[in-house]
Amino acid sequence: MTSLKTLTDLYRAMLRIRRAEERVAQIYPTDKIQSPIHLSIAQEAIAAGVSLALGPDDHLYGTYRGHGLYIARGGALGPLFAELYAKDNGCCRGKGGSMHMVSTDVGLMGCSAIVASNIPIATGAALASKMEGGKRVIAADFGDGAVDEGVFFESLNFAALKKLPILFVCENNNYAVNSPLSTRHLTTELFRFGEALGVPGERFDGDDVSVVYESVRKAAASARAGGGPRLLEYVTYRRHEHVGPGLDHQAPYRDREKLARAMKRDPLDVARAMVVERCGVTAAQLDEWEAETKRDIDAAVAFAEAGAPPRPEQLLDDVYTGASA
Amino acid sequence: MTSLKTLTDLYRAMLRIRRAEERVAQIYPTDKIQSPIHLSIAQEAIAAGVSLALGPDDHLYGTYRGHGLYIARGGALGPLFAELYAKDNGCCRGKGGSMHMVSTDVGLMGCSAIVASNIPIATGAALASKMEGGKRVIAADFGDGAVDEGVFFESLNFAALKKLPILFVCENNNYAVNSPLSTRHLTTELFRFGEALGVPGERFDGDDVSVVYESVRKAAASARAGGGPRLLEYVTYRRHEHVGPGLDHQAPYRDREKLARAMKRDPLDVARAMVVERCGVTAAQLDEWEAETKRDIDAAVAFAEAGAPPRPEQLLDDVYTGASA
Amino acid sequence: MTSRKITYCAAINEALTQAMERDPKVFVMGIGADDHKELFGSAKGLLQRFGPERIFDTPISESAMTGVAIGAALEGMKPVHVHIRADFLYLAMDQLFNMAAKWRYMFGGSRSVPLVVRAVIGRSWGQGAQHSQSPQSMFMHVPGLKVVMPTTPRDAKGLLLAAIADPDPVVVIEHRLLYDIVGEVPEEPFELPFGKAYVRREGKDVTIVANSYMVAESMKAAEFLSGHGVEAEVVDPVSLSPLDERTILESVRKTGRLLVVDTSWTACGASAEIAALVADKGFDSLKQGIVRLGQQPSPCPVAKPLEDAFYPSARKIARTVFEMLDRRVPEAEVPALTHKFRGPF
Amino acid sequence: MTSRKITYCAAINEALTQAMERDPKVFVMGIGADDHKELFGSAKGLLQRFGPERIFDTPISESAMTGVAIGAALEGMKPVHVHIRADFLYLAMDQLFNMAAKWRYMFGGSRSVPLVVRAVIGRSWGQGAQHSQSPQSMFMHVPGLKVVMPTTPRDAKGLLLAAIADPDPVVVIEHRLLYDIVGEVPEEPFELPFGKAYVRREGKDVTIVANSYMVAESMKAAEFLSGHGVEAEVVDPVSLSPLDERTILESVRKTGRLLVVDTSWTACGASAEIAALVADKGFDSLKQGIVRLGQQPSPCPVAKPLEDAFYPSARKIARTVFEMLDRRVPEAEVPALTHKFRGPF
Ligand SMILES: Cc1ncc(C[n+]2csc(CCOP(=O)(O)OP(=O)(O)O)c2C)c(N)n1
Ligand SMILES: Cc1ncc(C[n+]2csc(CCOP(=O)(O)OP(=O)(O)O)c2C)c(N)n1
Ligand SMILES: [Mg+2]
Ligand SMILES: [Mg+2]
Repeated sequence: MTSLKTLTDLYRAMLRIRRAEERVAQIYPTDKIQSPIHLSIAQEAIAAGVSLALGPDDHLYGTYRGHGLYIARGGALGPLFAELYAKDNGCCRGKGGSMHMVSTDVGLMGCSAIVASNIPIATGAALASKMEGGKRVIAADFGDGAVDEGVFFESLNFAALKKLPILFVCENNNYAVNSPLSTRHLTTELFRFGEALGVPGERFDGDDVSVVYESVRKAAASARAGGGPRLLEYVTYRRHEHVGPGLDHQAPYRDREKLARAMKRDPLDVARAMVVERCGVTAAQLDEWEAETKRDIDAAVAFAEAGAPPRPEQLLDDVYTGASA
Repeated sequence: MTSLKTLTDLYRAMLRIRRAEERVAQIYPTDKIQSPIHLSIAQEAIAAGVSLALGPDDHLYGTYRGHGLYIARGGALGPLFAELYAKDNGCCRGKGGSMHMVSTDVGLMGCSAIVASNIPIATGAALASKMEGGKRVIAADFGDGAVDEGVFFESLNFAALKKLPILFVCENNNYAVNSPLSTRHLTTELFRFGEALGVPGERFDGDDVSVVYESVRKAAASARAGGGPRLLEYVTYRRHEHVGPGLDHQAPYRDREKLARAMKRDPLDVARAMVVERCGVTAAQLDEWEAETKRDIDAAVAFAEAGAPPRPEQLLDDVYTGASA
Repeated sequence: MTSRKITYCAAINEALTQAMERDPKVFVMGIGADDHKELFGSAKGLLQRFGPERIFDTPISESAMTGVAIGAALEGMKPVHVHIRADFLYLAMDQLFNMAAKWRYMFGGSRSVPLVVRAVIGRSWGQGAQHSQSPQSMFMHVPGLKVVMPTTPRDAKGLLLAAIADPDPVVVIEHRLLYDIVGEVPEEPFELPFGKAYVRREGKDVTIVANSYMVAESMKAAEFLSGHGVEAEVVDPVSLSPLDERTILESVRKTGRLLVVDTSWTACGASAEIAALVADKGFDSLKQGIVRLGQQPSPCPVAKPLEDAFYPSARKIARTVFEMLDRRVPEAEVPALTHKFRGPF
Repeated sequence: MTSRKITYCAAINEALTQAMERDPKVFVMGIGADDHKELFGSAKGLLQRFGPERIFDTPISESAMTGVAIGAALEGMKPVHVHIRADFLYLAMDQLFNMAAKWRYMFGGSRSVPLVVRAVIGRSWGQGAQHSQSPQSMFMHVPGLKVVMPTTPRDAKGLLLAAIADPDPVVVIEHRLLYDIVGEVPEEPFELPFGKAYVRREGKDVTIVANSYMVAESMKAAEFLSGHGVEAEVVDPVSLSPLDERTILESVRKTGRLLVVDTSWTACGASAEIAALVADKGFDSLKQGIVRLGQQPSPCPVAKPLEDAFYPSARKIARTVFEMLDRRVPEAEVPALTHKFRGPF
């Protein structure tokens, strides 16, 4: 059972993601954010569960849908918004934009916009960890689209072979852009894709943050103890359009039934109900958290607005190490 | 049960491969064959079983270890030797060499020297077949090394998704160059690698030609009837060095036990015993087949020796269609 | 032939529609090919018209899907494999370079590979480092492939139809910022030849060889230059492999000066090849050194001021020409080309 | 520093040994890295000396293994990832171009990628189309990578040590036909700088810029030319990215003539870049057009007469120089360079 303190932390992380993403969507029409945004809305339970279940020295590698991980790990909100604004005070100094969240301080090593591309890199990070004793667990976070790529299987095979301390975390939101899983695979038990290669897998409810948290904790402990990799599939549903701030619930690719079910079971509501019921959190406390979150986001947006854009002379900085204007 | 006629055909195909490859190895030290040779010796049962179980209109795609398939399908021996000699009358007109056997007349569409590279191409051939009614079955023949490559999984996934008429034939000879399977995979049940993707697999004795033949026949019939792809793993053992004419039985990578077992059970001996015991083939008949095979090989070598090398002016022919000197 | 003005995107769509109508062996595949976004509109109506066997979505498996397209092509089909970003082609290089480009040759001419690969260059709105690349030079480097970069709607239709009709693998690199431009396009099916460059604007003072979206920037620069007494000739190779050497060399013979502008980086880029060509066969026409413009040597950044510094533009082209001619850059700056592109795809 | 003559292969081996001795973070990985063939001998003794954690075989998964090397590098290790044929790198382009080359930049400088990729060019004995490629130009095209092609045993050691010490991704392209050549190499560890070209032979009549095995062919040609009164200067860039522009330009300033010889195809090749460089910044030194030699525009064939026609050679280099100088090619033909390579690997 997840401790009460942890449950509230998880809820607060999720809340932070939700409100931040809502703010992003709200700002977006002003064109201040000129970057393709892939929101983590309705997938906060996975981001929060994974981020908090891992230790402070563990490392995560994510995708272009990376705001959630960044926030849940405790990445500073200011540099996030500043990066969306492409300012020099952004987490990538205005060079990466929305798709390339990074905050090595909190162990988010980088998010990549090429599907599955970070999976082998995370595997290499796990190799480095193992070479140094294996105490650091690595999480590769990716979508259900990533399991289409060969490099996913190659990585799982290598991780199994070398018994690497890595968790392969699949956020199965049923879609890759507008392609449902069923148009890309005959079979849909993604968690089984590593089985024959020696990577045990399991499928979990991705909308229940305590389930996510506990499953990651267990798998991480096992990996840290030398138990090797795990493939953890979290089932959720993408509520927003693939990219952009809006909803596209009328679009033909949508599975009406799954959508209706998802709309009825918001992971943030599920978490809120848990903290209220299990931890006895009061309405006043909830309001305070909302207010605090809002204050942080306001401050982050102000930070972004106040930031200067990078100067043209900075263009060639960091192409190579040490080269800067 | 394999018919007696078929059994003798299988044996004769295997014999032809063995004697041809022995001749290749014998010629090799003369430097007349300046091409990296990957012999099919001791893997003839798979080549013969697959080639004869498929119909005349079926298509095969192979690897640099492709002499066996070429011969078993009935490809003309002259152009094979001529290609090894890099002559203009070779099956690739001297441009491909040993690693790129081709004989579209007998359905061997091409052999590639990049590991696993022909697997998706064979899958595309199966897609083309399906678009035209699915009566043509495609076989992708590859080694145990190919299952390391991501494209193998991608191809299996697509074949399952589209229910393509394709057989994925894995010749598991325990080695990729000098790397045993166990240094490349934690698990070694290769036939299971497509299971979770919806490609049923099975493992067979790759040294018993009747087993190979029957299993391919069954799988091909199923594929032709719309039953979708199969992964067929044939277990054998590579007796020669990876590349070149010799043996390297003392090399440290060798599994002594497996080697000893393999040396005691030559697939050609197994097949010969079958035709003798089951079909009542006499010693005289066996000798006649040997003699006939030798005659054919002699003629093929003569064809190769007599062939002219391509002329320098032919260098740019066939880079593009219709472009020729 | 009757012709009317349509967009680049509509021209692609028309080419696909007509090719699929005429030849049942033509089919379209790619990630998202059959969804309601219809490949930015370029696949509009194809699903309804030709059904899911002839235009289909694929798993996100660029390498295998390229192999699948090659295999289907070998067996007589005519696949058009679409990538909404050219950056994703890096996953398919093995199949394209080791297989498609070499198949016919290494098997002594046994089979051709009538494959068409369409890939779109992204730009702006935060595409960033991984959604903005122009890999044409890599395809030009490897014999066995043809490479075209259609600039006008007419090119887009005529070259796509030519690519589909061609027996060999052709890589068609489109530019997202060109999708909405409008131009005259014949209604009937027609093919434009490979290896033919177009003089987009005549001039006597300097030759600007530019491709794809860089033609738009160059035309804008040329207009401005003209207002200051400099007549630039703009030559668009369109077909990069094979390359129309003659048209380029003839233009340089006339002007004596060459600026090459490519959508990608300069190092070993298409611009290097064109410069090297002229430095060899057109040397005697040259009055001065050949200048190249391309992306600055960094990954593509997101912030606008960096992006402006990163990409070649009408402004930079005009400045460069003034410098080449040793003329003072006039006070009135070249207006920046404004592209309306907004939003991620 | 004491130095002695050792082979190119031994020099690589010595660099690896010394790097692994000095820095426990250095490790070697690659297909067959730990087998008894020891990567053509270049990994000799490493397994015995450093154990299976620091030199290991990998599955045949070029793409993921490249990612693994990148990830390990990001986390502070110093991987050396070896490919026995450069052709296999086409499977790893996504990781190399989209990830390794861009990581540091697109994350605003957060982490460097101290990755070394070693890849070997194959040639002859029927390597054929898929085991003979030289993809250096593709790596030169993409900012964020460094690319070197060691020619001498000294380069092989000094540049590999420099590559391993470098914080950024470096692609080291070796040539199989150079493995047995012998040259002076210091015993102690030392690093050669990136971006420094070497004048392999001085001359006043023509500059031949050549790399890797093409240096051997060029030296042979230069010797022959010298016997006929033509003094060629042979410049070897060694480091292709960054490129030592100055040394090349200075040589051309002296000779006024340039022939560029590269191991790969000319179109958008390293030879195109060098020609374009000189056509821009060295134009005023040039007395005539720049000529390039490279592989003929076809996949690599197997038959010897075709192979001879396919590759640039001392003979072709000498002929080309005579033609450039408008001199009759002398009766006595340049003897062909004989390489002893025999057998597949
Ligand atoms: C290699 C590659 N191919 C195609 C794309 C285009 N693309 C961007 S996101 C995406 C879908 C990925 O879906 P999934 O992995 O499920 O992640 P989600 O967006 O659902 O979080 C695709 C195909 C890409 N970025 N990279
Ligand atoms: C993509 C690629 N990587 C590496 C190689 C080098 N190589 C040639 S054969 C081979 C082993 C393949 O083994 P397997 O598939 O089992 O076939 P076998 O030789 O046993 O028939 C390797 C690694 C290659 N040809 N292609
Ligand atoms: Mg998804
Ligand atoms: Mg094998």
